[in-house]
Order: sequence, then C-alpha cells, then structure tokens
Amino acid sequence: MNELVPTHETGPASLAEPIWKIRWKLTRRSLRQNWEIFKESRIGMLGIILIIAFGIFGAMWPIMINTVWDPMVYDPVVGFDPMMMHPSPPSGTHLLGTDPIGRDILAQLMHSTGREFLLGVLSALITVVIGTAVGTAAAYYGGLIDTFFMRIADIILLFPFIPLLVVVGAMVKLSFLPFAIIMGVLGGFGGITIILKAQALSVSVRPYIDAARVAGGSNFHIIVSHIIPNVLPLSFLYMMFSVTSAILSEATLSFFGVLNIDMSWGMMIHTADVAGYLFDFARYWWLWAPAGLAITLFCAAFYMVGRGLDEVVNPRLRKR
Amino acid sequence: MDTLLRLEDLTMHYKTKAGWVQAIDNVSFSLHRGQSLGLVGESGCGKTSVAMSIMRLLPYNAKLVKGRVLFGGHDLYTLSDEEVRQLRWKEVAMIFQAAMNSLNPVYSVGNQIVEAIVTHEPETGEDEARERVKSLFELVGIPKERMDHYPHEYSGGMKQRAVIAMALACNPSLIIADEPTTALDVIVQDKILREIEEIRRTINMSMIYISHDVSVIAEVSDIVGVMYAGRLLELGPADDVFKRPKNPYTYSLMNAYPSILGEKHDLVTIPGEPPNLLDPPTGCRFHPRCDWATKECREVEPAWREITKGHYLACHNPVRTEHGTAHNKTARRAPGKGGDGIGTSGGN
Amino acid sequence: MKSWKGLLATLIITILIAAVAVPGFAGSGGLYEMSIFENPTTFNLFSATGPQSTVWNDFVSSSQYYTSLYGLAQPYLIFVPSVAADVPSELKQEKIGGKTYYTSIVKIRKDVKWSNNTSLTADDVAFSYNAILDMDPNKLGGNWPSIVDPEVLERVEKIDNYTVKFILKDKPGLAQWQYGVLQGYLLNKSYWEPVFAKAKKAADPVKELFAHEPSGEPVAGPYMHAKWEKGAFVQNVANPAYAMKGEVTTFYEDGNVTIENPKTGFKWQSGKPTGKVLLKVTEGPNAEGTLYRILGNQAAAVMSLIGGQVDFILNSLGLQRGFQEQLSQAQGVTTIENNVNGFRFMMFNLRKYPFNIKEFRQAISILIDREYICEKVLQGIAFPQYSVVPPGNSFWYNPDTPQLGKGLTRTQKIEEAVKLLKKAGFTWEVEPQIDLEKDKVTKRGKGLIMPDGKKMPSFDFMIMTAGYDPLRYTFGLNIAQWAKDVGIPMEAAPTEFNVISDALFETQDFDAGLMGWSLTAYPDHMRWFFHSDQTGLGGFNPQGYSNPEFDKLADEFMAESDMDKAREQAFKLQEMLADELPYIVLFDTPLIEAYRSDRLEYPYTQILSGLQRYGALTSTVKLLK
Amino acid sequence: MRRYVFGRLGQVILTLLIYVTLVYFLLQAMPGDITMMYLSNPKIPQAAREELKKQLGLDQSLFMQYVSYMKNFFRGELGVSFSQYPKPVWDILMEKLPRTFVLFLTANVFSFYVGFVMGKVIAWRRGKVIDYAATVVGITFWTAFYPLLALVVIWIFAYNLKWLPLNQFIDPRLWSAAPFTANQVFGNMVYGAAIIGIGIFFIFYYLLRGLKPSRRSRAQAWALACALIAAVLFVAARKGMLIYIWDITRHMILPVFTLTLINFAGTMLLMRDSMLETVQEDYVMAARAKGLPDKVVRDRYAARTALLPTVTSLVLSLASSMSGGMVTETMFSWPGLGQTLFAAALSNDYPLATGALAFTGIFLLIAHFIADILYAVLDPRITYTGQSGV
Repeated sequence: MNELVPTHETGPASLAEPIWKIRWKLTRRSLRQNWEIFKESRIGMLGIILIIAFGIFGAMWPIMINTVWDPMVYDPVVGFDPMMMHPSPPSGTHLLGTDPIGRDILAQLMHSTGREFLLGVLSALITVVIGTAVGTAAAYYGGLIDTFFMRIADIILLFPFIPLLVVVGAMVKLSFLPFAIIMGVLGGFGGITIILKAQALSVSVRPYIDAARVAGGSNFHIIVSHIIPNVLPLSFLYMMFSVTSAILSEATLSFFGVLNIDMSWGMMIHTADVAGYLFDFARYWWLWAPAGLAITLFCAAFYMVGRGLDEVVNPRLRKR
Repeated sequence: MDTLLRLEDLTMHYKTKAGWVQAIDNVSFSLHRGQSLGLVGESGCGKTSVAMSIMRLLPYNAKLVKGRVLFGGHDLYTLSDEEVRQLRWKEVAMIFQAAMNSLNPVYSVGNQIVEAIVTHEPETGEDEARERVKSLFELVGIPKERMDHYPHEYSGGMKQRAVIAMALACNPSLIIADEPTTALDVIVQDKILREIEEIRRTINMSMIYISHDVSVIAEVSDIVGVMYAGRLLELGPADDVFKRPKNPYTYSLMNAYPSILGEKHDLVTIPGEPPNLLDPPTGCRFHPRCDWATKECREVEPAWREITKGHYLACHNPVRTEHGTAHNKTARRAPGKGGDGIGTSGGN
Repeated sequence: MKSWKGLLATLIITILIAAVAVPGFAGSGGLYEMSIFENPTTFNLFSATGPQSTVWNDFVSSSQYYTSLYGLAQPYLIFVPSVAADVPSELKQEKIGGKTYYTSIVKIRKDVKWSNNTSLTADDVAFSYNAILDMDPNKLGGNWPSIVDPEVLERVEKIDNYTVKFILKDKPGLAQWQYGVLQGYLLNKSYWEPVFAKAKKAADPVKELFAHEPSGEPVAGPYMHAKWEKGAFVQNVANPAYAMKGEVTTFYEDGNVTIENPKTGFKWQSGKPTGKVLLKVTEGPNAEGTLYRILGNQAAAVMSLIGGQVDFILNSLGLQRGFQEQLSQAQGVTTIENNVNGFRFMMFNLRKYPFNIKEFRQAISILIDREYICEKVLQGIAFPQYSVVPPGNSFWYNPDTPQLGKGLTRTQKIEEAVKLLKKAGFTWEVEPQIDLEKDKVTKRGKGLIMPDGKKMPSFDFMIMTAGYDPLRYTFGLNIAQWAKDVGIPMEAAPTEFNVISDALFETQDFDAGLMGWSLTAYPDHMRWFFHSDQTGLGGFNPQGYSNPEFDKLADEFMAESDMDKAREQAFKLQEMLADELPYIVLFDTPLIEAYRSDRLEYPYTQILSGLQRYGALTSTVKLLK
Repeated sequence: MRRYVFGRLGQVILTLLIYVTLVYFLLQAMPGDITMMYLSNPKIPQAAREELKKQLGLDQSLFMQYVSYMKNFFRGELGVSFSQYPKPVWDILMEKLPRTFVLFLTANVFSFYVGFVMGKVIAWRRGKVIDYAATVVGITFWTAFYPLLALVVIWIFAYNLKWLPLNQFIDPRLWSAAPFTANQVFGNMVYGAAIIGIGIFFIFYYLLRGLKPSRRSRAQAWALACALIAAVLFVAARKGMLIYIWDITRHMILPVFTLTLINFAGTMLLMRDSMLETVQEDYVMAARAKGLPDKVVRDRYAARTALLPTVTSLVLSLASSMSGGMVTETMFSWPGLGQTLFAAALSNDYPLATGALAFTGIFLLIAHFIADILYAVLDPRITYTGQSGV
C-alpha cells in the first residue's frame, strides 16, 4: 500500500508522475463519478444487469459445446438430434426444444448471443469512431470539411435505412461482417455526426481550447487531448443506441431472408417462419419466443443503458 | 395591526443522495398586514427556501420536519393541495428571482396575466380581465398595447415590470419578491424598487423581499431578517438591525456591502465559506467563521430570543459597540478599518 | 382543448366498438376463393406471357381465360384435342413457293364459342399464330418464342371456317410440335386485330402492344375477367358461353381417353379405349366465379384458410411442413401432398481438373447419403432423387436408372468412394481409415493428391444461403462434411442466389455449386442442360459437359415425333447421365397443399406438381355450399 | 424569410440530385439484372434476352442510361418499370401512394399522440412507478421484433378473437361489387379527414379561443363539430361510399394499433426528456406559484414548449414512413410503397426501386423543410431572417 503513495509531496508543476498517469487518475475519478450518477438511474441499471446476464449466457456457449454438449447434436448450424421428431418441445435433452430441422434452440440462442454482441458492438464502434472523428474534425476545422461531411450526413439521413438495406440485401446477400460494417459506416456518417459535431463545437469554443492553441498545441493534439475527451461521453451514449439499431436491423433483414448469416436470433425466427411454424403461436412457442424475447431484451438492455447514460451526459435530465 | 403571516419553528430538510440537507432550521417570524420584511443573507442560506415554503412550492424531495406556516390564520401545511392552489396568487403572489425566465416564451405576456386572473376569479370575464391587465400595465409603466407581445419581444426591464404586474394581478395580501431586481442594471433596479414600494404602500399590501444585497433590503424593508445557513440569526426593525446589529454575522454583512447611504468606507469580506448544510456545525452555525466564537458557541445552539421589542436574536455573544478590541481580529483582513465600523456605518 | 379531446376519444371508441361488434361481410356461396402472394401485374396476355410471365399472372389470367387447340388432359397429362376436333394430320412435306415445308391440317370444333357468343373459327386460330409471328416472338420475349417458335413455324393458313393448315419450316420434334405450337393460346381476332394494327403503326410496336390494357376482351376459356382491385383481389366470373362446360373426360386403364360433350354432342377418343375406367372428369366451371385474394405472407393465408375466408392457397412452392402439421388438425381443411416435377442437384465445373474425372464425381455421389438427410435431418420434408427425370413423371422416368451408393452405410460409402478415387489415380497424404464393423471413421483423410501428382487445392462449393433455401443449405453443409471425411478439400460457401446465377451463367467462373430446376412434363431439359452447344456463356450447360455420343442421342430424341420411340431414347439418356454425372441429382421436395374440404370437392387431388400447377382446378372444382 | 426559403430550396435540389445519383448507381452496382429471369427457362432463346435488354435500354452504356434517367427525372418522369414494362414508374407509385399515406399518416398521428401524452405524464411524475413502468414497457415495445409482434397481434385479435379482419386493406367480398376503386375511396377519405380536421380546428379555435370559454360556446362547438362530421358522413353516404370507407377503417385498426405500440415509446421518451428540461424552467415554477391547476401547468407550460423537438420528429417520421412500411405492409397485406419497393428489389426492377427511393427522399426533404417552418410557427422566439439563410 505504502509504495503506491508518492513519498515526496510536490505540486503538480514538478510533474513527478508522468502526464499519462495523472490523466489516467483523472479519468478514473471522472469515471467513478459518472458511475455514481449512472447508478442513480434504475432504468440504466436494469439495462446493465440484462447485458451482464446476456454476457454470461453467451460466455457459456464455448464451455457447453466443449464439455456437456455433443457437437454432432448441439451444433447450432449443422447439429441434429436423431432421437426425436422435430421440432420437439422442450425436454430434458433440449431445454428449449429443437427447431424444424432438429437443431437445439438453446444452443442456437447461446451461440448467437456472442455473435449479436460482436455485431452490435462492432457496428456501434465503427459508427462511433467515424462519428466522433468526423464530428470533431468538422467542428474544429469548419469550412469546407464541415460542409462536406454535413452534406454527406444530410444525404445519408435521406435514405430510408431498413428498406434500403432490404433492397441491397435482396440483391447482394450480405454476410455477417459486411453487414456490421455497412451498418457502422452508414450510422457513422449519418445523424450521429451532426449530433457529435454540435457537441464538439460547444467544446471547441471553450477558453481552454484557445489557450491550448495559443500555447502552440498542434491541431491534432488539441483535437485528441482536448476535444475528443469531451465528446466521448456523448459518443458512448450513442454507441448504445447504435447497438440496438444494428441488432434490430439484423433481425429484420434476417426475417426477410436477405442476409447471408448462418445463425442469429433473427435467423432462428426466419427458420421457424419459412418452415411454416410461425403461425400457431401457442403451440410452437419455443420456436419464436426465446429468440424473439432475446432480441427484444438485448436491444432494450442497450437502449436502457443509453437512457441511463443520457442522465450522466445530459445534466439537465438529472434529478437534482 | 393584525398578523398576516406567521412562521413557527419552521424546519425543512431536503433529501439528497448524500443525505438530508438541513435547508431551514427553526425559523420563526411574523409579518403584519401592510408590513414589508426583508430577508437577507448569502446565497444558499435558505432565503428562497423560506419563500418557497410560504408558497408551499417545495421540490419533491423536501420534507417539513416541524413547525407551521400560518397564513391568515390557516396552517398552510394542513390544507389540501387544491386549497393551497387557490390561495396562491390570490393571497400570496411572488416575483421570481429570474423574471426573464418566469414568463412562458410561447404565450403572450398579457395572456399569462389574464390566465392568472381568470383562474382565481372565475366570475371575472376575460374581457374584464384584459381591462385589468391594461391598467396593471399602466401602473407598472408598460405601454398597454404591448400586452399581446411575446416575452422575447420585451426588454429585461419590461419583463421585470410585467412580472410585477402579474404579481399584482389578483390583489394579493402578500407578495414575496425573490431577488426582484438582481438581473437589472442599478438605475433600473432602483427605479423599479421605488415603484414597487409605492404600489405597496398605496394598496397596503404586505411584502417579503429576499435579497443578498443589503442595500436593496435596507431601502424597502420595515423589518429585516438575517439568515445564515438555514437559520435566522437576527430579526428586527430595519433601523434597529442596520444601525445596531447585534449578531456578528449581521455586522459582517453590513461591512461586506457598500454603505447604503453612500458613505465611503472600506469593505470587509467575511472569511471562509458558508457551511455544508448536510452536516452543519454544531452550536451556532456561524461559529467557524465568527471571530468572537467561544466554546459555548461551538457547543450550544443559541436560543432565539427577543432582546428588545420586535428585535430578535440568536447569539451567545452579541456585538456590543464597546466590543471594539475584539473587532481587531476582523481588521486583520481589512487593515486600518473595521474596528469601529459600527461607528461609521451606524453613526448616522 | 378538452372538448376536442373528448370528441376525438368518443369517435375512436365508437369506431373501435363498431369494428369489433359489426361482423365482416359474409361470403357469397358461389365464389371459389383463393389466396395469392403477389400482385398480378397485367391482364394483357402478351406481357403476361412475355416479359411479365410470372406464375401469379398465369394463375389468375392466362390459365383461366384462354384455350388452345390441344392440351394435356389432367390429371394424367395425356395429349388431347381441346379446341381442335381431332389429332393433327400426319406431317407432310410440301413445296410452297419454291421452298419445302412440312404441313399439317388441324380441324377445329364447331361448337366452341367466344364469351360474346360468336363462334371460334379458323380465322381466329390463324390470327393467333400469324399476328404473333408478325410481331416477332423474340421481341415479345418470355415464353412466346417457345410457344410460337419462329424457327419452326412459318405460317398458319385458313383452309375453311373450321380447318387450318400449319406450315412448318422444319420437321419439329415433340417439344416443338405437340408440346409447343399446338398448345398455343387462341385469341379473338375481331378484338385483337385493331390493337395489333394500332401497335404496328407505333414507333415501338411491342411496347405499344404491351401497354394495351384489355377491356371486354372476348375469351373462350372457363372464366373471364370481372374486377381487379390492385393489391387486394382479382375476381373472375364464369364464362357463360364456355363450350366445354359439362364435357366429360374419361380415362381408361390402357391410357386411352374419351371426351364427350352431352350438350353439343362433340365426341372424341384416342385409340380404342378398353379396360377399367380410371376416372371421369366433368368440366365446369361449377362456381359462379373465382376470387383471388392477394395476401402478404403465408401465415395470413393459412389463417384465412382456417378462418374460411379462403378455400385454397395458390402457391407454386406449396405450403411448408409446419403449416401442414397444423392444418391437418383444423376442422374442414384437408391437406394433400404431390410429387414435384423438378430436382435439386450439385454440379462441378467440368472444365476444371480434377472435376472432369468421372470417378471423382461418382465418388462424391456415392458419399452423399441422400436418404439420411431427407429422412433424418429434414424429417421427410424432402425425398431423395437420383435421376434427372423425377419418378413422378411416370411416362418418361426410367426406373432402371442406376442409383449410386444407395443403401450403403457411412463406412461402406467411404470404402466405395476411396476405391473409385484410387482407381482414377488419387492418393492421399493421410488415407482415410474406417471401421466397417462399428461403422465409424477411425481416421479422416487428409491431403488428397490428384492423379497428376499435385495436391488438390481446396475449392468452394457454392450453396444457397440458409435464408434463401434452408434445405439446400443443410444438404450442402453435410455434403462438404462428408467430402472432407475422405480428404476432398471441399468448402461449403453459402452464396446468394444472384451471385451463383452470375457465376454460372455470366462468367462460368466456379468450382462447384448446388442448384435446382423445375421442369416441364416433356423431358427435353436433358437436351438443354447437357448438350455441348449450350456450354457457351449464358448457355444452359454452364458445367461444360461435352460428350459427342450424348449430343447425338439428344438430338435424335429432340427430333423424334413418335412418343414411344422418344421414350426409349429418353430412357437411354437418363442412364447415360446417371453414369457420367454432369449433375449429381440430390433430392426434391413434395408439394404440400391444403383446401377447405367442407366447401370444395375436387375430381382428383393426385397430380404431378400439385393442384396449383393447373390453377387449382378452377374449372372442375365443385362448391359444396 | 424569403432568402432563407430560396436558399434552402437550392440546397434541397442539390441534395436531391446527389441522393438520386447515389441511389441510381448503388442499385446499378448490384449483381444481376431483370433479364436474369429468362435464364431459368432454357426454351427462351438468347435472342429474346437481347431483345429485352434493348427494349429496356440495358444495352446502352451505364453513363448514357444515367444521363437519360436524370433528364427524365427532372422532367418529372421516373422512367418505365422493368417488371411491369412498359408501365411508367410514376403510375405505379401513384397507385400505391394513397394507401401508404392514409395508413401511415393515421398510425403516425396516433403513436405521436399517445407518445406525447404518455411522455408528458411520466415526465410530470418522474421517479414514480408510472415513470419506470411506462419507460420499461415503452422501451420493450420500441425494441420489440416488429414482424413477430405484428404476427402475434394478428394472431390474437384477428385469428383467435376474430374481432378484426385478418389481413388486407379491404374485404374483397364487399368490394367485388364496388362501383369505386379503393384509391378513389382513399382519396375521399383524405379529403373528408382534412375537411373534418380543419373544420373542427377552426370551430374550436374560434369558439373556444379564450382561456375560459363559456358553457354555451362549448355546447355550440360540440354541436357544430358533430354537425360537420355528420355532414361529411352524409355526403359520403350519398355517394354510396360510406360502407367502403367503413371497411377500410376497420382494416386499418390492427396495423395502426401495432404501429402505435411499436412507435409510441420514441415520442414518449423524447417528450419526457424534453419536458424534464422544461419543468426546470422558471416559468413552470412561476406558473405553479400562480396557482394554476396542475394540469394547466403541465399542459400549457411544461408540455407546450417541450413539444417543439417532438413535432420535428413527427414530421420526419411521417416522411420516412412513406417508404418505411415494408414490414407493416408485408405483415398486414397492405400493398403500398414499401411492398412495391421490396418487390422491385427482388425482381431487379431498378427504375421502380430507384423511383420509390427517390420518392421517399423527396418526401423527407420536403419534411425537413416543413419541420423548420413549423418550428418557427410553434416557437415565437425563432424567426428566419435574411442572415440565417443557408
């Protein structure tokens, strides 16, 4: 314990600690403070709990398939249980039953969880990285760069998102990665740029930016160390909403059969649909309810976290 | 004179994440019809909370711990919401701290006043109400044809006047003016204050002024109350309190402001910061900043007592004029003066 | 503020209560109601058969309004005269204007009337062919070139009011003659002649013709157009002048058919019918009309069927398994299953090494356990198939077609495949080992070395995406798995349809793929899919199969105009293909359909490709209520 | 103001140009074309395929195709559909527009209204049970898997309870004898609704414009409004259209309900956030101090200004729903623009798909424009002066 405490008391000017360490401390402190605020939001906490639950659920997949489950039977894509008629209702061997071609629903659900995380987070990350970079650049440099990116955002906003993706998907069946990237890029250059730019703009007029400029900081340095940290919380907030929209889009497109993805929650419902089981909802509930609920809860979880973050980022929403 | 408003041991706390904030603690005073009371104190000392308590407009996390607010004989906190609602504006009106923002930007100013009248006097027709608004506008000095304009079309001073007109709309028996003029420049400030005073006197209305600005309070109040950290430290006739402050805080406050009467004297700042009301100091709440604090001050809460007729005080160690030597501590930070500051400011 | 809210709330509540309380509109008993899933796009026969030849257009208009000289008597699909009075005369060589043509005389029934009660005469028949020839069937596109084939047909001449002469450029095969020209649509001359005349004058005659929207067109089929509410429904009404109403078609055990019309006294029979009567079918229409509801999805159609708003679900793909299960328990609903005329298959690019080695393909075919996938994995949704002619097409199917590897166990299959591969000169870095007793693969093969000594590179096996066709997808994944077991480096690559299609027909750049065809009754597809003249870009032999012996046999088959001889040749072709394996045929699915048996009665429900193939039997169905 | 409008207009046209170009080339870049469908039938000769390409202009270079497309586009022609050759794309879109418009206008207005009221209530009761409950329920529906939800709703209300018609937008059994086309009826419904809507607005506006209208003027307003509705219905009845209007209305209930369920949370949460900001405004406190009834403070003070951002979102969502109804239209068999777009994409009908997307783009651009102006109307603080142009 004692080693961690600096032995000599000096002012910050002497920079006994490397600057990054101080930054890290500050970051940690602000994270802790923000977490305190976030904790206040019950909706946000509900979201966090749900996400953790999904995380655990998804993490169980590699464990289960490598220990308990026989891949021949429980593989989510090519697995098959020859012992029973399919689709079979939930039973001891298949806790959530099997789908019309004899694959275990629980295995599919678990396997897909990790994929949905990947899809959602990847596309959201792309969105946010692009949105933040473009937004701050547009705000900081202004002029032509600003106009250019804002016009792009305007145009992207004109595209009806889902229909366009369905149209594209109908012609080129998108597979997992390209889909995540397209979602990410379209999102990144679209509406989020405008929002993040506005935020960056409000930061870049603050006096300390001018001070940094006068002190001879390079543009890049100013953007990276002064503007971006102030835009990041908002970026993070929109990342949550991007996850929701990526997952929902994936599900909808899968439902229409215009994606080239071997397994996902949307595909599970699509499989039930094309096999004609999405009709008597009470009888074949295990074919749609687990996947349908998973989609809804997963998306809702991220959305709720977004709502919680909103109260951190936007002080006007906070309770006093 | 009959008593219009009476606060008895009013204690009100706010619940926050960190704990209970003791925003008002044992505040008692009474106000007669036609009288004007000035509440003075630093920001965050609970002045506005007292005002809101009187309006019964407390935030959702506020809790009345004890005490009563008697208005015209009714205990406000035993009335139903509806009864209180009807009392508001009809009996107690308010001029808000930020007049600029207390007008709804999307309705015309006139309508907002008419609305208040029509709500509280159902028998008054709308046209009649508009007529009254016109005369109110005249009274406060706004051209009456501007009543159909929107707030953003008004200048700051005009908005302030409009807000005053609004407060007067229902002929209330009491108007609480919370920093009525803070946002205005000094000349306009003065003018408006005079106008309010004039109107008040004409219609024999009670008034509570709330301000951190001693000069404002001094100009318009019959009685002055000094608040600190949720407590009333001193209350008495304006002349008395300003000329012969008994509480060291009052005394410092007098010195912290330019003389009301324009006499030149050096300002004395009050060292330290107001305490955190989550965990206020024991004993006298002012003791950590008080130069004359004794052990008793630190441990025993001073009682609220009447020292002369109408002059109340809560202090173990009141300021006496002879106290000159003791005052030198203050002078440390305001060199050369202050010791007999009372003499200078109160010598008049 | 408050008042209008109240008003609005009252309004909405009133509407809601009324909507729930007031019942829907009851069906009128005389309508045969079906559901379709896509909008018909046109009621103009020329576009409906040309560029807009969708199955939906065919369901609601082409198959309902028009007749032809000859047709296939359902359900046995026997070639019979329809508007013609008898079979066409033998083809004769004849010199006309210095050129040699083949000609045939066709007599027309005298009792056939258009819906406006005028007679259908030789003028109409000749016009139906000549007008289209003048327009250029290739420009009309779609199915026109195969119906009025300009390569074959020169002209149709009117001999007298009820006799026409077909003048042909060349001696046609069955496909072009009986199954082509003679089954062409008949048009009303007096209606269409001015339309054609006007089109001819336009800058783009074809466009002008397509743009024509028929109204009041006289037709000779069982139904005529009544109403089209775009996006909602199409209604047809029974043609009051339909000549064939009440006509009885009798099928005999020996394959002969008689047609008798008690009303007009028309009679026809093929050969000398003897033996047991298999079936008697009386032509309708018995319904006052037909109604096609356009529904957006299958679930809606099934719910409507159970709810009684729809009597039959028209869908060329039939119903899915799940619906069948649930419908079979619904009151008043009967489900039926029929074989389909088609197959799904796997193919290799035979231009590439080592796919051109026959033994390699045979080994793959043996490795594929069609029965296991169909019965176990797909639960009987699909049935295994080995020949390019499905067994359901009983006249043309050769029951002796070899079925490689059928009935072998997993390890026996591997053993056989390894034998074949070794025979062709393949070797392994690690040879697969099996335990026949336990039916287990003890060591998976690795590093297949081709006969030329090089290690076989891994190749892509394009399969459909799971969303497009889960069955082919499942099959494909399993095939790749089995291939890998013996060391064949096959990678299943789920690919979207357009890309596969592009690779096959536009670039021919592929290694292996999984596709499907649906077929016509006459198996001339064997010529189109495997003849070496189809190997060019855009041809129908993208796998590049080229075998002069096969070409010769296929040409002979196509030119043959005698049914029995053609059948023999077809059998030979099938055997050859099953050995050479330019296609490795895998499976097909039965077609599941459902109808309201408490409202309808069909004369038969067993027919190749199901009732939908024949427009849900609108002209012979009987309504019970 | 004028300079602003013209500036915006120029911007709109430029954006539209780029947008249409993008859509055009995006769709062209997709593999496959319409003549692919001929590939499935070996009996169709290559010559026929070439002819079709020529007819559709696919034999020209891509650039030439684009130039002629854009020329036509600015002449107000969207070309000729491939899959329904030679029907003009414009005709096809116009045929679908009324259905899409009526359904989604209604659904949007409903979900907006529900969301607005709910948002208002939960913001006012922040931290109470209703706040959490409504937020959680709202988010759950908002993130619900829409196609599934639609099917479940149909299954419950139409199939099991048989309260409402199963599918489609009209009942063919009724309409088989109808003297009108559905689009005529849709058109009349729009007129009727507009007359009733505007009429009632003015009646209530004039008769009840004061802060405290008398009982008499209230009664008058009611009577007049009812009379207006009765009159419109009477005219419809005289035309023989009433029962058809009724039929369409009945078929609209389920999709509108489902759309509302899915969408209300969007407006609700937006409204909640927006209002949480306004309730902290001094004028809201002032209004309460004035002794105005709670509801008046909430509605006229807090909600009224919080409305602004939500109205913008309404206008934009209206415009985007003009194409966004693909799922709804498929699930409820409501053949509108969304289904057309989907079908066009599936059949490689570029002109139709481009046209449908361009159509949406135009709608959205107009909507942005309207939203700006609406903003100025609703918020007296905003004026568009010459300087703020572009």
